[in-house]
Amino acid sequence: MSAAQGRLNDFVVKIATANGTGSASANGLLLKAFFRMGIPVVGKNYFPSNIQGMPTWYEIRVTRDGYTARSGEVDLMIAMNAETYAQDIKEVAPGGYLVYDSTWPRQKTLSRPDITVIGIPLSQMVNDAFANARVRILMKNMAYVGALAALVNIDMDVIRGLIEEMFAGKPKLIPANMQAIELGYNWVKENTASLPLRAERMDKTKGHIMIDGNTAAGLGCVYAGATVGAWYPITPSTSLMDAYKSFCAKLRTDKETGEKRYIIVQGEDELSSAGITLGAGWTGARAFTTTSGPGISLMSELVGLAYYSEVPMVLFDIQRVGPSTGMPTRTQQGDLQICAYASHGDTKHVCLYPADPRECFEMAVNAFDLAERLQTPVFVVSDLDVGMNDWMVPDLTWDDSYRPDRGKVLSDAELEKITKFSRYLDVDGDGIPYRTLPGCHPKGANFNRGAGHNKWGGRTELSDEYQDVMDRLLVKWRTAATLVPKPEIVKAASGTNWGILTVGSCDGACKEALARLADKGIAMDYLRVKGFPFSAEVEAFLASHERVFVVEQNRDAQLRGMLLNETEAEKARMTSVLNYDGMPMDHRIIVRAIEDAVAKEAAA
Amino acid sequence: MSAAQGRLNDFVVKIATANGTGSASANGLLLKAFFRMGIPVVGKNYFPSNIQGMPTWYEIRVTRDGYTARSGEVDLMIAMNAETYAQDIKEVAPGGYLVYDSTWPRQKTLSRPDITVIGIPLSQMVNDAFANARVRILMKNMAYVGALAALVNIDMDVIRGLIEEMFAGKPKLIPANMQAIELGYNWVKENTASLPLRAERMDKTKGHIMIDGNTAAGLGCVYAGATVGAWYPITPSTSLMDAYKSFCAKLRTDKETGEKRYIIVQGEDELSSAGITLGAGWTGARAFTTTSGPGISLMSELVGLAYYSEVPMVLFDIQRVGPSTGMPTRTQQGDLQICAYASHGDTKHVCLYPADPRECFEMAVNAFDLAERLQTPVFVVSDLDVGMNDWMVPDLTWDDSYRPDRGKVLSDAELEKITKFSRYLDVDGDGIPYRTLPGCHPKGANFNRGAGHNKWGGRTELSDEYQDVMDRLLVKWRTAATLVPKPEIVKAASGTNWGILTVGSCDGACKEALARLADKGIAMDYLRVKGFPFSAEVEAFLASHERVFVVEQNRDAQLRGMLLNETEAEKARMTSVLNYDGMPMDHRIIVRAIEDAVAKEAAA
Amino acid sequence: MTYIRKPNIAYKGRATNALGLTEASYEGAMSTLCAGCGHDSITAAMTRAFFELGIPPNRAVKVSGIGCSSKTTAYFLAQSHGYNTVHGRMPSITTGASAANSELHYVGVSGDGDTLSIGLGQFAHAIRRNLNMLYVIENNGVYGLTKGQFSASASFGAKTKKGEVNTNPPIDPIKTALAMGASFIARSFSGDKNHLVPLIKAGLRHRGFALIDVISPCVSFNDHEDSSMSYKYAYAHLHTAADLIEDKETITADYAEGTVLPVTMHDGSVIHLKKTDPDYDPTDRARAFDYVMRHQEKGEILTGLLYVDDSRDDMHGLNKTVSQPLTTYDYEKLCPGSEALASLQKRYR
Amino acid sequence: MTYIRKPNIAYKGRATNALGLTEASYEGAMSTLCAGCGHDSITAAMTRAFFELGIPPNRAVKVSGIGCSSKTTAYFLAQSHGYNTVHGRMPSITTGASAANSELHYVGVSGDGDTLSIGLGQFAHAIRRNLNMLYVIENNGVYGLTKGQFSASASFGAKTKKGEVNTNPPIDPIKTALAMGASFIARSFSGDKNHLVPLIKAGLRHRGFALIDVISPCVSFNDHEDSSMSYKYAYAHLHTAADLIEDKETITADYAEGTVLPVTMHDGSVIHLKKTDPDYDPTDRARAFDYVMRHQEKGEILTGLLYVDDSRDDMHGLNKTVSQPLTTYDYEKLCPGSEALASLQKRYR
Ligand SMILES: Cc1ncc(C[n+]2csc(CCOP(=O)(O)OP(=O)(O)O)c2C)c(N)n1
Ligand SMILES: Cc1ncc(C[n+]2csc(CCOP(=O)(O)OP(=O)(O)O)c2C)c(N)n1
Ligand code: SF4
Ligand code: SF4
Ligand SMILES: [Mg+2]
Ligand SMILES: [Mg+2]
Repeated sequence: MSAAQGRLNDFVVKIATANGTGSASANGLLLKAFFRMGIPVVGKNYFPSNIQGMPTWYEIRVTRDGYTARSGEVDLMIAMNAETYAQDIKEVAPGGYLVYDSTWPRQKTLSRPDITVIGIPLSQMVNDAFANARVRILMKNMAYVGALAALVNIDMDVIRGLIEEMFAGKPKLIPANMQAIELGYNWVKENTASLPLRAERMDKTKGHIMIDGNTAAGLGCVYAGATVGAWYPITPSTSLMDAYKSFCAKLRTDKETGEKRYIIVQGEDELSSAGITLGAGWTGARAFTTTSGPGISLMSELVGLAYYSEVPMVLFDIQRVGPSTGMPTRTQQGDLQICAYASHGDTKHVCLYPADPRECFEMAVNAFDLAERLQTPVFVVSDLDVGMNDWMVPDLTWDDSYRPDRGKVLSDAELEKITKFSRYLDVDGDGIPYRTLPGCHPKGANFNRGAGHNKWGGRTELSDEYQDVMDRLLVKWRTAATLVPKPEIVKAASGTNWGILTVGSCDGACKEALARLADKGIAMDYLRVKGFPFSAEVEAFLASHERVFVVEQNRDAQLRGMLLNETEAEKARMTSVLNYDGMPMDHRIIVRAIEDAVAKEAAA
Repeated sequence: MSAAQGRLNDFVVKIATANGTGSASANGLLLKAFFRMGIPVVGKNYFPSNIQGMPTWYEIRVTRDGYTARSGEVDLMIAMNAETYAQDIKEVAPGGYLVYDSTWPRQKTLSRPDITVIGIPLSQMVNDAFANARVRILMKNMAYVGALAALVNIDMDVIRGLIEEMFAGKPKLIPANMQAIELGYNWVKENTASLPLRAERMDKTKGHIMIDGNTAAGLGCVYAGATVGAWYPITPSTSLMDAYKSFCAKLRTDKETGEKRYIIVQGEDELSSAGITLGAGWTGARAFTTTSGPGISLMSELVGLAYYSEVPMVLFDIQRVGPSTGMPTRTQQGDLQICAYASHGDTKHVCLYPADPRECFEMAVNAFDLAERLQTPVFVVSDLDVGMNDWMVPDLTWDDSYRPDRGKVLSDAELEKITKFSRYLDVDGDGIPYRTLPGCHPKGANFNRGAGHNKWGGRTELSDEYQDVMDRLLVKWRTAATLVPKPEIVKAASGTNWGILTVGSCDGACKEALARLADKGIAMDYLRVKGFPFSAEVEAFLASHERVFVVEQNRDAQLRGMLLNETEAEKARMTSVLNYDGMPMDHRIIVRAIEDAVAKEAAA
Repeated sequence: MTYIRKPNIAYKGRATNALGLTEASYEGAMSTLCAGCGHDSITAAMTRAFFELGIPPNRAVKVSGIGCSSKTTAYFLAQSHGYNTVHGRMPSITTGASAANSELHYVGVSGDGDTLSIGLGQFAHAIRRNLNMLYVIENNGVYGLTKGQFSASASFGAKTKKGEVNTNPPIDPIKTALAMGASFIARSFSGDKNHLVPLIKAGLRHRGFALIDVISPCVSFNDHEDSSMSYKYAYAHLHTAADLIEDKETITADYAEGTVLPVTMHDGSVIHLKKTDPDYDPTDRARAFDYVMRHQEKGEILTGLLYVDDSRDDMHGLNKTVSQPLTTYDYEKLCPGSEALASLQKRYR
Repeated sequence: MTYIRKPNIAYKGRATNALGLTEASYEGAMSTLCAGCGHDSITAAMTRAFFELGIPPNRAVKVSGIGCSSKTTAYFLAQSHGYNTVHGRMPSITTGASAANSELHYVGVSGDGDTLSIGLGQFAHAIRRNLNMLYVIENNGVYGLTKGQFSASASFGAKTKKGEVNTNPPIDPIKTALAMGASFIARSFSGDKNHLVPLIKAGLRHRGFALIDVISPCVSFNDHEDSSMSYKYAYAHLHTAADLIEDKETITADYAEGTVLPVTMHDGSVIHLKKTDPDYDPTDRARAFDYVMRHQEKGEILTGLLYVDDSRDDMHGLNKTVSQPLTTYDYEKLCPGSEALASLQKRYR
């Protein structure tokens, strides 16, 4: 679609700057400005694995239709970084616009006839107005905010309001920042017309918030009643524990005594943070750890211990691009299989797959209930896109009648009654045994081990006793399939036996693809997996669709592999749509794949 | 089959003793005695994860037909351990025999009408003959050797010969040991008839040896020219590095100076031993590590680094029963998938699957060639059964014209010629780039990293550059499929479209099952996977058989899962036959499964 | 604590402790270790110490890694929870347990391999957090369970039974703990129960990380001639720096001036150290390090309470955690509720 | 070594070393670290040290873990092989590299997080093996690359920019190395190139494990007021215990008796230590430990070559490996051949 036509509240602005120049707050301000004008927005941050100086980009999609994925196109590029100018100008969609700092001449060789290039002397104006070097850098950011406001017609009152909130603490700074904004704003008003890309107040953001998934998940851990957080810093998971910490500082700290109703332990590595989480879970606390791919690899042995000795623990894997160190600041869904099967021997793990920050909040709570109910590790498999980008989601809500499901934990009173406690007996036929907590009535004393054990909890090297426990774990696995959240299913308006099946952060792009395909008369049903093991609905969807496009963000079709392993669905029905270049999924990839398939069918 | 009839050179003797009583050498002596009489034998050691005092068993299958698996039945039990008497008597096949030490009364309650029980006053005779306590314990073992010799008619000259070799170092001990043997031998001759289970010289062991897989693999590493061994002790892999060490002590140590042409580093843990192996491989040595399940979990992160930065390393995984610590002295094939996919992100690893000690020797050599040719980690996925039990295999042979395949390593001369070296370019179209070694010509200087990199070897965070390398790794993966050893395929005498597909140590049981099924008129083709990725022959076999029974030793059908992931074969064709109780596979399990299937077909 | 199970058959006499329990109430399952293994003596000392301190068995928690030593947690305190975890990770798992429930008595049992090789990092960081636990290393210089390879505590030049020579210098748990800043550092010998039991009791009473490195010979793989971890060698080379005096009565003038050092525990109680060497000061870290080295150079095994500082905060004190165990906290006191959620979302608009 | 690439444009003057190379031949890629980061100064010192020693660039090997510090191996010695591995595993990977090729010069670059947290066990065991390498810790008290969390070297009570307080005592690389038995232990400051370069050179010449802990301020996260790892704090609290004297000429009477200590290296050459404190003895481990502690108690950062023993065997010496690098050994000398195979199988019949 050409960039110029009918782009009211429907366009993408991308801002290219250098890391550590303070552009983040300027970009956040722009995002919020659209949001407060009532226009749905999507904010994506493409930052380097570096602290200062490397190129970084922020992309704002203004989307009246409320899409939640990136569009994949850039209509207006604010090219503040000379280093990436060549790459940035290439990226602008035909008919689009590029703004650059005309204080310095740009490389003529890089001009493009099919876009409009607007040079604004930002540095010059700012340098004339401000003396201090650091201040000049920051004010240049504010200047492009002003310029953009004028170009796409952002409400200046909204901007002023945001500036006032931003500097509520240091009101002295407000005039300077507004001055910088006006420099940019006025220059545009005086020297150029505003663009066909226009923002106009609407009413689509009420009852919504702009939040990232890690913040929401951290908040979820607080509401779930988690008291022990163990972690080792790693991008992109760090902000999750940071959020838990700051929420707890506010909400879980005694005002008078300063005593904490939580404890966060920064482990010396991931083996340690996994061990701490496991030990706390064994002792009866709701405990969690936050990490990313490399951490999962290191935690594998302890995850296997938790699986086999049946101890609850919650692990958040905020996926980034692998293998190995890979690209720590890019997104991918490359850990689907390691989370599902981590550790040597026969092991399978419960996983939850949030698609946006609201689900991060809800699934964080759910994860603790499932871990304690099932006495097993539960992974919340998120990713950098969901975890660190800015999403517009409905307000988070809370049911005050919620109480944690602590699962089958025997109380001292119950222990008094029974004659003998056996740790691994399947009393209820659901494959879930009863457990006791350290410190309980001595009758409940239990010796836990990762070595071979029988259903009474004793050590064994006898084949049948060992197998008995392994088989019961499969019964528990089937129970888990009935407890994990059911998939999201969207039926096409008209009946179809083709479908799209996906997971996590592909959701937005898939839904946009469904709409585009519908426009083209291609009807598709939709299923988004929310949990592993797969619930019956997933099996049914696969059975009832002759052709299913499995959309995921990794090279090796890991979700498809899991479906092959765990369902009855035959291979021939499943076609992979893969994107694994580190950029969040966009609908065009999916649409293209499905159109090709349709074309092939026609040809055949 | 009943135990008593026509059991000439075809029966199973099982000896039950306590750990640490020195029975191992007595049992080994018995095994060798049959072997030297020219009769094929199978020796299986069922030992506890304990150093002294716990029950342990040794099983000798005398098999004129030269089967290599356990039969699953016991014809003659030597029940020397009162603690396990109840369990041992149960295990004897109807019509079988049990020998016990009648010095002490046995529990009458445990008698069985359907077997013959023979009490021999072993302790009494030995105590009368020998004074020293420790000596008495050892001599009691020799006494049952003598008794068994008389019962099944083992050639006493062979036994004497073995005793003389055993004590060649301390000839003084020979008379005492022979005396003890004769005590048992004579008592039987005087007090009871020899059994229908009879041994008789034949000529089926010439050109064969009795050896365990770990010893053979250690020897293979010596012959492959491996110079760096890094490890951390873990059952059942320890004896592999022990073997490498003792062979090197003999064959790689300068007689005069005592200088070593190898170095073995006992790491502080598996993360360290993996790192040492990786570092040595990167620097140009043939390096390997030996471990078992828990070690693989811990090595995962470094395996991912080796995969992505493309460094050769060889890992021996001697599988034991998982998950977690599991049963360290029992066998299983539970690490098939972790070896194939270890580490976070999109990773796949080359695996070799030895089925017997001879293949351990050959595949050890092959593993280094593949690792260097493909510049990637190669797993030799063995197990406790192959690695630690005593197998009869054809002599190991060596082609002196063999030279290691060091793969695409650029020499200083070659570097002189080129203008610029790029580490990750696919020059040859096989997906395998060229590498250089530290210390080389400066033109070959290379900066290796686990972080995102482009085909020139530079660091990148650009989507297309990253994906380019990931896609090339898939090209390399396809090349690997053409280089790994082709599967063993055995066609049924009569044509059939049913087949058995298996891996590693299931081989013997499968082949015995094929014979038994043929006896019953059920013809089956056979394929044993020897390497991963699967070669074209595997694909073809699956395509050409309408029903394939996938036989493996784990709960979750891991091999089947890999076939689903990596081949075109549809699920419906593959039926799992699983055994995961820690005992080596035996043919009965397979025969039963297939007979049931046949019955069902008939019924349907 | 009426519900503590009384032993059916009462042996070892009827002696009972403050809780009216006999020592049998503190015993565990039958040991499966080799006859004569030093570890079994430590197990007996554990039983005795918990019995004498009168700790309710169900208020104690046993955690261990993997190894013959780590197996021993099954052989004492049958009425306590125990967790035989994975190799080298006992410290982190105990850290989590203690984080969750600060009220229980945590005893970690490990081996020289489990602690000084694979577990060294976790050991050091548990010390750094001053985790409130008793950490016992059953130190035999070898990997017993894997059949006798050298561990990191094997002395330089040590020989295996087969005559293999150890070419690496040892890592000494005591010097390591001193360098890492441990607050209670002791060494003992499994063959000397009278010496070991008081140390275990003091370690259990110490607030923070209490390390006891116990030389515990492996009769199957490291008790031969020219082993520096054999019973024979230990008996010949033990040198006690400071003994704990159990009953205060015996603290009389018959101790030379300055040889008895009173150490005040956080609970106000006092333990008394009888020093063999007057100018040795177990409260001076640097001098302790020096003292330990001097004796090592002489091939001596220095035993006793070698360093102690009971004044420091433990992990929870440093974190300012509420005193009530987090595991027993009502959910109502942990969940901020719907109103808080509504108001805190304002900043996301 | 004619084939070492000469820099096209020769700057910093034409000064050349023994190999006829200018310093530019020892430089690396452009740094991507923050302007003012201490690590960049260490990078410069590395370049200078290798240049002055005249080590052929392609005979050097750089290995690092993960962190801002670990990135720096890309910023010097562009003509050497380098491996930026994974977090905390540099020591084991360097161990393997050195095992394979004993002839190259190995320099490992790590951070305080990379070494003292996740990598502590590997660090300690590389020391134990006396691995022949130079190990540099670029120590800033924080995790720079993950945006400023406290590392294990952060001092007790230290504050982050945001005002968060560190509640854990630090792990001191120097005391740790002393306890683990390291054979060359030094500390320096990234801000003092003249002090650092000679230490790097001495460390490279040392046979065995040479540790240099370099205080290297993180300007983005730990250079604020009340940071004990800031440039300001370092300049104010540096205390040099022993300096290396570069040219022997200057060793004259103008040094007070006993203040100059000659240390003989394994290659027979001698380095001279100028001691600020006469009765400080960098060859006595226990006294070094004491000395370091005393100064720490005063809040001083003790710099210089704090302990050295160049007499010990390195990993290969202890293993009795052939002197020729294993990587260059002919396969014919490694494979016993078919006859040996036939004969050794006799015992399996
Ligand atoms: C991850 C892992 N690696 C290796 C092993 C094998 N293993 C079991 S016990 C042990 C060493 C035990 O030595 P130590 O801690 O000294 O205990 P000891 O048996 O000497 O009392 C090892 C290496 C394991 N169980 N897990
Ligand atoms: C296994 C693993 N865990 C965590 C991380 C994230 N991470 C990257 S650098 C770093 C710490 C670096 O700190 P330091 O070693 O002190 O280096 P600095 O950046 O301060 O120079 C961490 C935790 C990682 N890359 N890998
Ligand atoms: S092997 Fe050694 S440590 Fe293990 S039980 Fe036997 S004596 Fe004890
Ligand atoms: S963050 Fe700190 S350590 Fe990292 S580059 Fe910047 S200043 Fe250096
Ligand atoms: Mg030990
Ligand atoms: Mg740091």
